[in-house]
Amino acid sequence: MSTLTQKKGFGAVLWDYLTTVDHKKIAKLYLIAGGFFFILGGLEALVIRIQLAVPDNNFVSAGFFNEILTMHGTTMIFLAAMPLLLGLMNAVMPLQIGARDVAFPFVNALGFWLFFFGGVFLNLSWFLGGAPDAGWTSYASLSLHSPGHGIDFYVLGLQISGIGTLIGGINFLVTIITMRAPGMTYMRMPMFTWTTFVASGLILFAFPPLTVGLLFMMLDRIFGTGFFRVELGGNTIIWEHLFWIFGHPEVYILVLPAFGIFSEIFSTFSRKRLFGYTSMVFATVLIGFLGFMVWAHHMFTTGLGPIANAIFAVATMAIGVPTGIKIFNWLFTMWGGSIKFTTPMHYAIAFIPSFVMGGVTGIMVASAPADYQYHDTYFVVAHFHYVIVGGVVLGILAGVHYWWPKMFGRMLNETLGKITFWLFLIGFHLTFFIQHFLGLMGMPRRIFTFLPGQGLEAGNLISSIGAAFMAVGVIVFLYNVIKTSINGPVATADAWEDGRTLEWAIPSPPPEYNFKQLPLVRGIDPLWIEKMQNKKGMTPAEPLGDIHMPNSSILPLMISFGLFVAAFGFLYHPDGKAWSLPVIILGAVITFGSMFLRSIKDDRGYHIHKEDLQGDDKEVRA
Amino acid sequence: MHVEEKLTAETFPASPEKATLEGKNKFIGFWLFLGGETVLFASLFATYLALKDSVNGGEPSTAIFDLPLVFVATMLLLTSSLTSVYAMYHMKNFNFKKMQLWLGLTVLLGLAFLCLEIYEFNHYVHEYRHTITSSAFGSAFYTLVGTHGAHVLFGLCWIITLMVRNAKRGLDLYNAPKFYVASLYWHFIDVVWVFIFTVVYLMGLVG
Amino acid sequence: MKKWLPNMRLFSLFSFIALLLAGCGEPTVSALRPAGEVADMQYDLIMLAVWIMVVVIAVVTVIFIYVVFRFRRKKGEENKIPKQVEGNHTLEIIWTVIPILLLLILVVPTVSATFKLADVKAMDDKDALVVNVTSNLYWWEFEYPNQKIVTSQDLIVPTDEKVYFNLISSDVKHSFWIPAIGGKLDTNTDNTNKFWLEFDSERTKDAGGIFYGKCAELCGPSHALMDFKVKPLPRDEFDKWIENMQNAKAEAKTDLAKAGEELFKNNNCIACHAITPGDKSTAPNLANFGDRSSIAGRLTFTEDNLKKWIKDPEEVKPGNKMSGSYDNKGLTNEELDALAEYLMGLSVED
Amino acid sequence: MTNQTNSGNPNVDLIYRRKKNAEEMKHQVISFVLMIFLTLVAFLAVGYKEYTAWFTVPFIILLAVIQVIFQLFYFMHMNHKGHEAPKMFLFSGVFIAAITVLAFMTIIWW
Ligand code: HEA
Ligand code: HEA
Ligand code: HEC
Ligand code: CUA
Ligand SMILES: [Cu+2]
Repeated sequence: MSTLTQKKGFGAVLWDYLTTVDHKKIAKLYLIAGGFFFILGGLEALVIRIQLAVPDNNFVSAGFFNEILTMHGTTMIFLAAMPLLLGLMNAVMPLQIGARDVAFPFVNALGFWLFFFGGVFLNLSWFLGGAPDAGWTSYASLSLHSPGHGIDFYVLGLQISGIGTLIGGINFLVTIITMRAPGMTYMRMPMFTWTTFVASGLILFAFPPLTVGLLFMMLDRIFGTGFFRVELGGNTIIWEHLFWIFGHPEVYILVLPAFGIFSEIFSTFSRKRLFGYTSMVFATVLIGFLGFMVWAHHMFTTGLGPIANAIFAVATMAIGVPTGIKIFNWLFTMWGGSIKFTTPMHYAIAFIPSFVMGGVTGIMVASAPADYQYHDTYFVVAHFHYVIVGGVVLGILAGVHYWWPKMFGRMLNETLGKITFWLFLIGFHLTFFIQHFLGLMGMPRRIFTFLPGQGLEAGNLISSIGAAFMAVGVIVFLYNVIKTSINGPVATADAWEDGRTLEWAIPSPPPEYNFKQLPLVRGIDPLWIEKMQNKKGMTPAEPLGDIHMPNSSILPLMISFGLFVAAFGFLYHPDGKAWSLPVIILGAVITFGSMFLRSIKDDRGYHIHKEDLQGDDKEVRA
Repeated sequence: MHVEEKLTAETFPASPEKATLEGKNKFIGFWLFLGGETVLFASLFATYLALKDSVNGGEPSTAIFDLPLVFVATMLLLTSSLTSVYAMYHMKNFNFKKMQLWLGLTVLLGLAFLCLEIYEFNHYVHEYRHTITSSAFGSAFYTLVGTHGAHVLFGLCWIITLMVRNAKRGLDLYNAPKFYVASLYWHFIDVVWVFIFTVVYLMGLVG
Repeated sequence: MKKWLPNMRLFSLFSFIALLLAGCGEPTVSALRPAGEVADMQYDLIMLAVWIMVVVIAVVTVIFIYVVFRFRRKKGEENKIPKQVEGNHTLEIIWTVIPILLLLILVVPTVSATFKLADVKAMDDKDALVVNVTSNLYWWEFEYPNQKIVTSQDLIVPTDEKVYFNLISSDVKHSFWIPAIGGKLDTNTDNTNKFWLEFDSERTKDAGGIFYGKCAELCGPSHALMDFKVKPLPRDEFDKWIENMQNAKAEAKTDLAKAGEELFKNNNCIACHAITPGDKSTAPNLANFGDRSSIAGRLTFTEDNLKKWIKDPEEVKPGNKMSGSYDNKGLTNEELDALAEYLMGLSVED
Repeated sequence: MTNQTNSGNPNVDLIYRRKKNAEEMKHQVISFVLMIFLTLVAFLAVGYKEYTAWFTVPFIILLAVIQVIFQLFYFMHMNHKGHEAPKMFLFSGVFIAAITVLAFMTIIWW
């Protein structure tokens, strides 16, 4: 397949990707866009660290710093971490359950383009009068007070990309519910599929409150309503609740898929099945469930009263238990195994102590009265970077290294991979460990500068040096990617040789239809079972037949583009710009017109015929 | 069973909405979407409950809501739910004409409901100066009820498109799930309305 | 991977040194140097939590290190297939129950402290000291409702007794935090939050008689600079201060100060700043400005800095609400001298 | 693509199914009548001003909940098989909805 694409001209390839509904190509789009935003967010982080390297610095101005810090948080969470994970899910989950595609290929593409245009819209704020500057949490009083259009970009951009994420989540859920290969029961699904399932469920329920919150914020700012305007009887705490009802599940949306990635890696490179699979599944579901009942731990200092604080403190701590179950299960997966130290395994191993450090500080901040001290200080910054970078980013890096051969058909260089790993890991601990102490020593977060003589100099300098290490690590990774895509070794189907799950049973990269014949799943780790019985590959569950494929379409892009256009109209509407209304209408016409086209034009896909499939046989090796 | 197959009453499956994989996906996916919508409306309801007494010097809800009007609106929407059940009944019996007829009735009732709502909003604005910007209560009220109204409008457009698009084609397994899902949506709108008339109007009149 | 060991050692050594360098922070601003009942309670809770977490981390690390070294795939074992273990119920019960127990140890003091810290019933007593704190974009106002005086930027409180606070904001949300004295509470725009703090006399002395307070909620460009100072005084000195404040009159003593007073009126300063101790206004009350420990919460208290502030407040605190409200470019050096003389003389201490 | 429900003989099936559908439709009409009745009661309870709010409010909410259960289980066929996933997700949604509303009624104001 890949040879085919190479022969096409650039224009054709571009068109192919703009119109694709193939989950594997959409995965690549997510990875590229998410990777781009990760670098952007990382550069913003570097600006933060440069500004804070020494006291009273004036590398950037106060107002600009607030924009940078807001965009760093927003970009990293919404436009980098989540899309990168969605990319991995797209690439791998359908293969792991033995499906030919996701349930709604069209919607899958739509989800990506909504995310993409939302992200672009948000970032255009830099060039159109200033970025949002009220923090990624955008608390209502400050964000209503904020002049200019920064916050409007935040509201509209996140609304658009949020819808994309929501429909992406529904898509994954349905895929897992209806499209598992014969024999793939729920309790035989690989852990990454399970975590995708639970994380998607969290997306389904967490994003609507955000949607509503953003709607209120938009109405308040653009149309003068009074949800958060105290003078009209509004209440700013409503925003805080809506944001965190979304925001807390969001952090588990990020970390659960990472848990799934590590589960796969631990068992693959220990050559053992996942220890305590059942309790792992149970713990995942429990974390997801509890995740909805703890949001007010971000609001301990808001003044909700002792009863609420006590209840939420206890509920929050409870999450430590299922997470602990997971940690120990991972350790015991390795116990007695035969551990091979590949690059992905390095990340997985480093994840355990790093994440536990972040998790236990999570329990510390969950203790409400103590949180009165930690809250809004660098202690919290340290906590969440330990869980996010030590959990999610290490997870993404691990997953990318692990599945790279499957997605792109080439191996990454192991030596460079390990260099990246060490630089990143050391830089990470250097940056964030010290921040625990900075916070306790009286350093609030979101400050553009600190004054000399309060004992904060040394810690901040160390922290900034650490960030530089991470940056070099990322650059080495980019070099690795470029180098190996030119002359890297070609990957076999079972690229790591110890593969256990279905994705390793088909060629790297997989043909567009994934499985020529749906595989018969006979237990957990299906490929491993077959390998242990000295079979070459999976036993098919169906005779060879025509394969039904969905058509490509430009409509997902058009629908999203229309919203992007309309958002500009909304944004400038309160300025009394004459063109704002026509622009809104134009955008609406593009979006609804495309939706209308989609609904009246039948799209019944096409078939790849049996005969052509047989021709493909040469390419396929087990 | 294949999507493109020409079907007769005999070969038409008992649950046409789930007979193909595509149909089943739509069916499940749509239900999940409704799960999300539940939380969306809950957020709107919760906000309304938190702000309903913040009238900012304007008229309180007891003074502006009108019981008979809401009653009529409620009857219209409830009945439209029944008519759409009839439509699905005829779909299952592979009676395309009757299905269209009942769907048409549903649309008419929905339209009547919508007109009533527009009249009502207009009335509030002009009689009581109760607008979306007059108070937090106004904002919460119009956003909650308006979001529901927008759902009604969207549902109407959707059903009409389906009816027109498939008028010549008749029923098959490609469009049966679409009709089914649209009717689920319509019921869901009705479910939300039950809470709106109870929580917003009736509770608003109790004071 | 032999690389593991030296790297880990190097790393822990490095962080240890870093810690030593940093110490525990300055006694004026560090939550690790508690100087009052509330901060003590919180510090104890922090330490309890730290010990529990150290235990957790230790257990994980021990298993971790053992596993990673013991079960490496060695040369000649390339084809070894380990036993495929499904799980172990006993182990699973152990690592479910022990964390629950550890958490219970933390839960009990957490809940009890939550209620203790929120207990402001005594606030309504006649002799309880109540301070109404209003946060404003980049400055703090402290009103003593029972004593009918208002001051700003420097919070004066009596030591060794509970002081009760009503917290609210006049514009956007801020958060009131004195790290060494006790954890923070937000000043919301829509409601009053209440809590209490206690300032220990001994440790106040150790800290040099002053603590730093901070704004801990992002509130705009100068959020980082929205500092205030706390001066706890023994009860008798505090009473004296109250009395002085109540009797204070804004008087210009020297000629230069008189000129300054004129300027203060003519330049519209008076439109925002109250100079009588009982009044609230849209800017810091300057009745006792001469006794401040800093200027605008940020600059050290010197005449030059005062002139710098009046000359160009924007330079000192970006986005503050004083910038641009008067003709600061038009002020000559003489006028600045006069204003400074006048303002420095506004004092209630003898 | 998967062939789900048809039994062998389509004609027998058809008669049986028609009958079953008709029967079900009868149930639908009955539940509709019940829903109208519940609605009427709710409106009357509010229209009749004698009851205190302490009675009326919980009462009409109860009526609404009952009515919605009818809607979900009859009109939306949640009582039929094949609705396991919908049920699970809908109930999860309802659960989260409930705690959201609860929170907004207790810890939004003071
Ligand atoms: C991936 C993201 C992620 C994850 C996984 C977590 C996990 C947790 N978080 Fe964190 N958190 C954030 C991201 C995340 N967090 C972010 C971004 C913020 C800041 C937002 C902002 O304000 O901008 C935040 C803020 C935050 C706060 C608010 C702090 C404040 O603002 O004052 C709190 C308070 O309770 C908290 C708690 C927790 C807890 C208890 C966990 C638990 O899930 C951790 C559980 C894990 C373990 C405990 C370790 C393993 C367990 C064992 C080895 C068993 C034995 C353990 C014990 C007995 C303790 N987090
Ligand atoms: C997924 C989430 C995520 C990730 C990965 C990160 C990653 C990092 N974060 Fe971030 N952070 C947040 C989420 C995240 N952060 C959030 C939510 C906030 C709160 C915001 C708020 O308060 O509102 C925050 C806030 C925050 C602060 C506090 C700011 C403040 O309160 O004032 C700091 C300060 O040190 C910081 C630092 C860093 C650093 C050094 C990294 C590093 O790990 C980054 C490493 C990456 C790089 C260094 C990439 C560099 C790339 C290159 C150099 C390549 C160049 C090549 C080309 C151009 C081709 N972050
Ligand atoms: C628009 C109203 C306004 C006017 C007019 C104004 N100020 Fe201010 N002033 C402020 C505000 C607001 C602050 C607090 C700024 C901050 O810290 O963010 C302040 C702070 C100060 C401070 C520091 C107070 C302290 O407690 O540390 C001094 C001194 C001061 N002003 C002097 C003056 C003088 C002198 C003039 C006239 C030349 C003047 N102000 C005119 C609003 C005003
Ligand atoms: Cu005030 Cu930050
Ligand atoms: Cu949280």
